Amino acid sequence: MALDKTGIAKRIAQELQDGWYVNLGIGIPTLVANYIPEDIEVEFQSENGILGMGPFPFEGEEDADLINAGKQTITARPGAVFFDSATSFAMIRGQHVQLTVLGAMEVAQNGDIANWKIPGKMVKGMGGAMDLVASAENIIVAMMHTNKAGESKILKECSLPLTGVGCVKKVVTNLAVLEIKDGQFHLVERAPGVSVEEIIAATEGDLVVPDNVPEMNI
Amino acid sequence: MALDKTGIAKRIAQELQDGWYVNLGIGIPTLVANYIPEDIEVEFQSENGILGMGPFPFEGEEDADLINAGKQTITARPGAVFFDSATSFAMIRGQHVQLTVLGAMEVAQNGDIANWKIPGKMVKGMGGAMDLVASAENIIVAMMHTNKAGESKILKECSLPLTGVGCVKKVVTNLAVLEIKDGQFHLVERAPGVSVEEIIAATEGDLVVPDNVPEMNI
Amino acid sequence: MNKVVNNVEDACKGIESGMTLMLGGFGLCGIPENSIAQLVKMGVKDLTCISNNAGVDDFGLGLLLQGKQIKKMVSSYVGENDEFERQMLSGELEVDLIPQGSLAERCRAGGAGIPAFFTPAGYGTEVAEGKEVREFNGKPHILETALTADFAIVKAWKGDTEGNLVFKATARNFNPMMAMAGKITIAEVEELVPAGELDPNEIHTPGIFVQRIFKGETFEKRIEQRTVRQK
Amino acid sequence: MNKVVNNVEDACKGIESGMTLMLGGFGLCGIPENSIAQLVKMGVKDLTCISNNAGVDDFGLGLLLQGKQIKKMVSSYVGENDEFERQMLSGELEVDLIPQGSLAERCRAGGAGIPAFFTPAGYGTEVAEGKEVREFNGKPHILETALTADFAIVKAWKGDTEGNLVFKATARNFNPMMAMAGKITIAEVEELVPAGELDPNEIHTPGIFVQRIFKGETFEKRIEQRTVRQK
Repeated sequence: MALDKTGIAKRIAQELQDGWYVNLGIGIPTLVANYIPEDIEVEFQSENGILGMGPFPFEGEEDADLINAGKQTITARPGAVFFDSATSFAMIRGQHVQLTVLGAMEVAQNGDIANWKIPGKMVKGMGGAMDLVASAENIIVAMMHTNKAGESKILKECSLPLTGVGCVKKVVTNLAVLEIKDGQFHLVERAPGVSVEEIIAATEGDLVVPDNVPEMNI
Repeated sequence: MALDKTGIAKRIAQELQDGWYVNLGIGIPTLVANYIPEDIEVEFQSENGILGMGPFPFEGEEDADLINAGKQTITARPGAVFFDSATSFAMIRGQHVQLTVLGAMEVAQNGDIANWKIPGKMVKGMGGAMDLVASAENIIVAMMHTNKAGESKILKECSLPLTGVGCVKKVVTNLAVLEIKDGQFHLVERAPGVSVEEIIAATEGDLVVPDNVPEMNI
Repeated sequence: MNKVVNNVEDACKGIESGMTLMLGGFGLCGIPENSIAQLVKMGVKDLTCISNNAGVDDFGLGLLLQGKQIKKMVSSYVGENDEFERQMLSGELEVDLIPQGSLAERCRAGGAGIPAFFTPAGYGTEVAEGKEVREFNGKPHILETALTADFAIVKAWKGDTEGNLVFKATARNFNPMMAMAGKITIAEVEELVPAGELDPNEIHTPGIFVQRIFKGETFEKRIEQRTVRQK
Repeated sequence: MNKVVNNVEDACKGIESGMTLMLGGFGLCGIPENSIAQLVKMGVKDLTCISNNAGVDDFGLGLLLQGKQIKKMVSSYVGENDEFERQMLSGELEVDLIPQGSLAERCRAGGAGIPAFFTPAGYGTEVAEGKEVREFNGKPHILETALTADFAIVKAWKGDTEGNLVFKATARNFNPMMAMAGKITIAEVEELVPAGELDPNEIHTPGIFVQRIFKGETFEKRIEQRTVRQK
């Protein structure tokens, strides 16, 4: 069965490594923080100016001065630190953050990503996404394999305005884990109960399918 | 009689205006801090990372962690602030400092200044001087009119490696106050008891001398 | 030297229609509420506002948008404001969308006398259109230029009479860089103390970057996305 | 996450001859004394040292110069060190003299992923030789590139187990930018506290920039120009 958003977050959490600083985007990526493997320690950076982000506050303990990049009230862990936006993006652009997880509207087989604009329709802006994808060595895209109309978001070429070029190396969807190399998607894992055929049908981009595609272990 | 170093400092102190942030170089410029007119308030910036520099500490109260750019022990005034070197030069380069006073080996009539290197002989380095002269809107050079060999330091062209080009607008020496405009020195004031002829004799660069040259009022 | 002005009216004196303003804050966090209310009162128009976000419909910069006081927004994300989207799609409002890190660095550059710098952010996207591209370490970068403003308006937690500022938690965000980049910088603070009361090691924005400081009358500090967990 | 190493030996592990090091400090103020002593002990040679100054003959980086461990110095001012001047004039030592503000900004750029930027400092001087010149706002600027190092070694007043650092007074100087620009950054601190003890608003260098931290055994903190006034 295809994963739900929580399942996608759980699978991505398996990618975390001990000692990493991690930036989680808005939406599914935010959920990843709930599933950190117990034997490792990671720190979450939010680009509005905190390192060492903790869980949401208890009711009544919200602080308007303490939010994440999604504008949600948060808490700070012991050892946390606050800083300004220039320092925050110095961390990101200077590659001090080991992993960026973010959502996307489209990903192409050359690693291009589009997630900020639908011309004439949605003009919210790119926020920190362009800095994040242009800078990070290690980007995982978390998204649904297809859009609400059932069309593939895993494409030969992006049709929407790009957020970054050639930067995505791994995609985790509700159906599969895909890697991008040599200008193609490579099917690495499938969601529990999802067949290779279903994934092929939902994928518009060129997909390399090995003989044996293991099921995710969630 | 020609001014001594203290006299030069006193004359330069008259140029200070209320509310200015001022960077004083090593040597004569440092002395300027002792002669601030009583009716104005200025703040001293030292490029190693302090704004609101106070007087030297009393004996026994020196703090190795609190020095000025000349590496002298200093104190901090109430309202002082410490910052890193990048922020310090952001203040300087960003023209937030209203006045820079510094020494020189040579000044030329086009505003060029040389004060950091004698090839093959003195190689101390430019420190912050190049940033200061390239950035400041308002630079006063404090120096002796001639060198130890009696040769003019007020020149048609600098012979030593430059610190900055076309940046000096005012020079205060032991003999005179000079302004630089239109590629010439202009004699503005003479030191008490010093004749216009003495100044002309000690000046190698082109010097415009008005009919009436007032004496400095020190 | 004393930078204190009596009130928000005196603080905002000299702000005129057609000017470029920088306004600190991220979402509604750390925005200069009192000064924004004063700008509404003053009725200045045709403003170019450099601010990471555009507020919400009835708070923050949204208030200036409602009054059609803004000609152009320079922001990274404006998704929380329907009136903004309407004015932008209808062409009433000019919008320059900039990657958040580039926006922060461009403000810092403006304050620091760095006229331009190279960054990888936005390469290959429409943000890079018309901009110089150059490779460093095998990676393409684009040239971005500094931003400055006629007035920068920031909000701090504590400030002293010399204009030294301390920010709280993530309300710091864009405020320090914008304070550097304003020709005149106005700081509204929750707490105004005499010079010497703030630890000189702990000041975030040195007073040299601030020309006017005042204690804000009220801070609503509205929360945009109240999110809690159960005990 | 815990960045604490036991001692200076563990902290300096992996530093090898031929490497590029950044060392914090201005004059003898805020220099990593313990680590410098360890570099002497290790006997690593052919180092490229990026540091605003070169110490004095018998302290600071002067100790590495005495042992001829330095191949190249990248500094802004080296006037307090006779051995330095001797080695430089004799050609034994390569020297790259850089305006102090450009040095600070180049280190910050290295840490911040900005590969190059324009600055007015040094235009028309020998510092500008071979560098691109471009006019902005009617004023010529030169293009300066980022600096990075194999190891950055900094000295802080207080630090916590996660590598967060607080500096004291003017001992801050180059330390924060160099901490950003090291592939591996070593921090020696006077006081090492558990995570959570430092106020998160008051940290100068976030721990993300620091890979190893230890409490220095002794800090002589020599004063270069003791200057006092009479009571």
